[in-house]
Amino acid sequence: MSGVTAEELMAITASRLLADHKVVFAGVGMPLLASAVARRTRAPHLTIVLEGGIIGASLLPGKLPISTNEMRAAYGAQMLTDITDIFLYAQRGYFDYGFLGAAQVDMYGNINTSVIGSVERPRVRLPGSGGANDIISLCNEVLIVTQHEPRRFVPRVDFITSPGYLSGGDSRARAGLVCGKIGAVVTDLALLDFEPVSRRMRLRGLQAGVTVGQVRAQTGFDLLVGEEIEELRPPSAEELAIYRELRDGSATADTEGPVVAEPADAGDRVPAGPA
Amino acid sequence: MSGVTAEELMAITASRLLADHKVVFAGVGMPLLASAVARRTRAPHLTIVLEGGIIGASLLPGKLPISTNEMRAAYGAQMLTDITDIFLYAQRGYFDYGFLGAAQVDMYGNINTSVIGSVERPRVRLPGSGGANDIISLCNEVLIVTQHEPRRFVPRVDFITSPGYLSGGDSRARAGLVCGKIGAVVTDLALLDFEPVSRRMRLRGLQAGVTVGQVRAQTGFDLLVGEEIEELRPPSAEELAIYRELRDGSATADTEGPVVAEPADAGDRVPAGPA
Amino acid sequence: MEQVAVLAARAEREAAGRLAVDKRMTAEVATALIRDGDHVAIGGTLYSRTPMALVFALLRQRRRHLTVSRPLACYEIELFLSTGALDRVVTSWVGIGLPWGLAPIFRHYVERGEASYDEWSHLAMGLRYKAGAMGVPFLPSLTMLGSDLARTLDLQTVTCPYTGQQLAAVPALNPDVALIHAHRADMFGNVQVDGYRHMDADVAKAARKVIVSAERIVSPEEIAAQPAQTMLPHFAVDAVVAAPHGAYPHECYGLYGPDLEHFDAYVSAAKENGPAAGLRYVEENVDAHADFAGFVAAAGPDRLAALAAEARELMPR
Amino acid sequence: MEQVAVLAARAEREAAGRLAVDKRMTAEVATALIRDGDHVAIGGTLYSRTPMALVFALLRQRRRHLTVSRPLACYEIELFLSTGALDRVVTSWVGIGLPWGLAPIFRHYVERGEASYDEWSHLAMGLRYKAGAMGVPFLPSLTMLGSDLARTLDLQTVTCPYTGQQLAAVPALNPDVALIHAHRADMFGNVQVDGYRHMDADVAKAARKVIVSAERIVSPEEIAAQPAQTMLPHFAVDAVVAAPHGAYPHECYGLYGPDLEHFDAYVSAAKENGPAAGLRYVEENVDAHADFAGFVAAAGPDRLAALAAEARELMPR
Repeated sequence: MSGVTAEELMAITASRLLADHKVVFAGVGMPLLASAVARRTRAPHLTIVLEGGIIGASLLPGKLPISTNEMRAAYGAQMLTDITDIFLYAQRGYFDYGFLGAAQVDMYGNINTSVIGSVERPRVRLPGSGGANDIISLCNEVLIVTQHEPRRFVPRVDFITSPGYLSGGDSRARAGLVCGKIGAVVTDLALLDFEPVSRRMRLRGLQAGVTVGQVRAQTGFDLLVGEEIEELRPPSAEELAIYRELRDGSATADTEGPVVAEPADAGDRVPAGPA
Repeated sequence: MSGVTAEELMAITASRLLADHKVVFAGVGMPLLASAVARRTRAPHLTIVLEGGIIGASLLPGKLPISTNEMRAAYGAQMLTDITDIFLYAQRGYFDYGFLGAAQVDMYGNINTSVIGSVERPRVRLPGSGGANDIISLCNEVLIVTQHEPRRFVPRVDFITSPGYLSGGDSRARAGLVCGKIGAVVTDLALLDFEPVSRRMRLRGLQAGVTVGQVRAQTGFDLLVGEEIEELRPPSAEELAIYRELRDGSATADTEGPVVAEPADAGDRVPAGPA
Repeated sequence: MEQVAVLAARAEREAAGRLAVDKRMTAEVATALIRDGDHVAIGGTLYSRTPMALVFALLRQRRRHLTVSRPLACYEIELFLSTGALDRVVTSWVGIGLPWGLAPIFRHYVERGEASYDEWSHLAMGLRYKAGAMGVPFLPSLTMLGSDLARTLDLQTVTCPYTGQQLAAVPALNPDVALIHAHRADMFGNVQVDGYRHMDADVAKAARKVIVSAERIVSPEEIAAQPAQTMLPHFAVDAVVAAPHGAYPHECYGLYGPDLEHFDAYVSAAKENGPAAGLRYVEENVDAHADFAGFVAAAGPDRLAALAAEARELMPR
Repeated sequence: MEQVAVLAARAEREAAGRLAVDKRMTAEVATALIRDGDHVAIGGTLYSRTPMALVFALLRQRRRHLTVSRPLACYEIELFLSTGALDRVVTSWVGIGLPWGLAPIFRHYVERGEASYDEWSHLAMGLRYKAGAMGVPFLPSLTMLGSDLARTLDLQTVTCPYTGQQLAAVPALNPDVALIHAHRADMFGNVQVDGYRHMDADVAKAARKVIVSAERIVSPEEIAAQPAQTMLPHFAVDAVVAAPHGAYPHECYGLYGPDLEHFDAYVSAAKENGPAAGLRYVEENVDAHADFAGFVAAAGPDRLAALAAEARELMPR
């Protein structure tokens, strides 16, 4: 039987957060896969929007787009418009969910995808915001999906590309960000949210077999822990089959037997596609 | 032989002010006819834009549109877009000329198409600005075309629907109207412009057979008179034939013999179509 | 000027949670969404693609204290006035059209102070809807500066923080309800329009509730066959009404021309009898029919065929 | 941040007086309009409808001290950097695309401080072009507030005079030259595009000079047959360049997919050899051919046919 990759685990966990009939603003890669899995499972009326100007995207299994601006992203769409228009829909409040990855995320949900080191002479110059800053500023609720590692979960991001709750409390609203919230952080270890007053990150659920201690060890700051910690259901065989069919174009994976998380691919620690 | 109506005289005089290769933002009625005559005579590369969202309008002779928003206005167009977009082209500086009529115009080129009397309890509630205020605020040069009567050429308009030079001097620019100018006023009696410093209306040309005294008698304020007063050529037989074919769908009018201005139709004194 | 409430409109949108379901209903059920006192924005312009089937359904309901806004308003305004439904008009121009002179019933009410007219420039109306559609409380523009329009409406200015340039701050308008007529829509409310779009996309996106009538209800597959023609996505629409000839006696691009004889008859009566003529028009053309299809049928097949032929002749080949 | 100069751009437009004439010319003649130090905006997005024939012509000229802006930038940025043409990138994102990781040559220059990167949000780039296209010095938005993007760029805020709401004032961008690739254009510069339009309409209208390449040069009659498809009118365009496959190896909606193998080869070399690989790419793919058609021909008919088939398969039926 085939194990479950960290990416599969995160995408399927995230897919369960998407309610039916809602509108999700998805980037390519995992967000798009998570959204597509949701549509094929518990949210058949979910509308997928892509920043290239695409509303109501369908997906050809095995031919997922690499860019939100390419023809494959437009396959089967209900509406094609331009990029700026799509973000203005977000600003009007039409998009229930936005999805973001993160090279770094801090305890207030601020995200860095710009630079490691200083902005003047960065150690690593990352691609930049793309639509990430807009998504977190404009969508009704943002889901952050990223692997759980200390170098990603940092006390203070090197650079706030995409503002979460800034320095906590009401600092987000005071900066003029009067819309949107950071709804959840989904990782290969846990599900987290933000405590309503301090706006600090808080553990809410654990992936199957993971302990609070393991999560703490992989988090570079002091994590709040909710009163009730949910144990997250592992991906079902059906979810995995759907995920893999979408990704690969056919149900290549053996989905029998118990499902166990494999170590996440270390790879590049930055999201290489525009958010 | 058929005489020349005031409308014909004004439209043909105005058509001669339009240079080839330029872009004119025309309303329905006389402005559209003047623009169409220009295209058929000395400005074959003139582009006609209509506020309904129409760029590069052609015209079916005898089927001129009544509204800038109807299908007849779109006949043969190069581009269809929306109304707001058209005005934003104007704001960007793409439209060389705008055309306006006037229920009242004052010595600074301010135009009233809103109310006769007070705005709270008007004696006559006119249709309103339509695009007139935008045209005079945004186009590079505005041509005002109207019959020459004292009740129209007033010292001070009851209401500034469309700002000309406001109170003269640099008051237009001081109000934030940093673009555009009022290029000319075309009437059935004369051609006028605005003196560059005071921005007061100034006589520049006379229709054939008209005297300075006649113009003064029909002007409700003290008119400046330019140093050189041009005598305007009467409409040629060709211009009249083209005008009438466009208006009526065939060259019905006898265009032989001398051309004499007939008394202008008194009619309604307000432009009934949206500017 | 109404209060600028773009954040409230956004909050309402977020909370409302439109469902992606079959939204087809009759014009009567759809327009029952409209309450006394609402601000109703009417799509199309002057006599082009006016959502007349929806306007008629609303006239039938004899709502009170409505505000109506439109890019340019035609005689539908006079019908609302004559039936006592309308307190305020928000637009840049009210008339019937070039050959017909001033709108007599509109004059009657406004000159007596029995209805008010907020007169904006045409672009300002466009920017008001656009700001509402963009989710911002104002948009900067060079229009309306220095005019008595600005003074009367208490238009504010804003200074560019980079250049110091002073601009008009055109306030957002978020109508309570928008009425839009389109060429095609699917049952979920994906809406397509041919030709120019007037201000309809912004009018709809600005509004808190959106009712769309369409000449044809089509399958989602037909929508997806021409996705760049889609003007509104389903999540911006609350109700879908099937309305063949739904803009008649106004025109619908490519499908039928305006019925100018109908206009002539209306204007003659309005000039002669004022508001009584407007009321009578509604009684005879709205109330007397079971629905809008009855009104259209009364025009007769020959007239409809002639208007369709006129439209075809004007289309690109 | 560059100075906001929307009024200067407007004055230039008024004074320039574009003629409605045959504007067809070669890519080399058209891109000679570009001067050292210019701000060049490149249309399309990432690897979609990139005006590659125009980019290649500009690369061939080895201009200096250019600023380049784009909605999202792909490896064309690395080619400008490798040939010493580029001082500054203005965009929201620079990379090759999801499977290829970070852009190595871009990193090389920016991490050494040899080129600068003004990083805006994606919407902010869209609004910068839109403000420039609208002729206003800024547009208000809720984006970028509170972020280090705003701090680094010294983004200003503006207060709504009606509501007191504080918004980002996104400054207008009026590039010196815009490069756009389209499906069709007539010789006067009426331009049509199929599918989504990226930010191209605003990019072009914002710019002081506009160069358009097109897959096909068509008659004005063919333009007028589908007037709602027209994205730019002739009076917004300075030069028209015939460029079949003019976005290759990037994609062009409905006509050909991206040549991902070409990307693979480029990225492998760039990762291994850095700027030297970028320079070599330009020598082999730009300089070595007499014109862009030579570069396209080198891809071979089989590859082009496969990319065309891939595109057809994805189109609505």
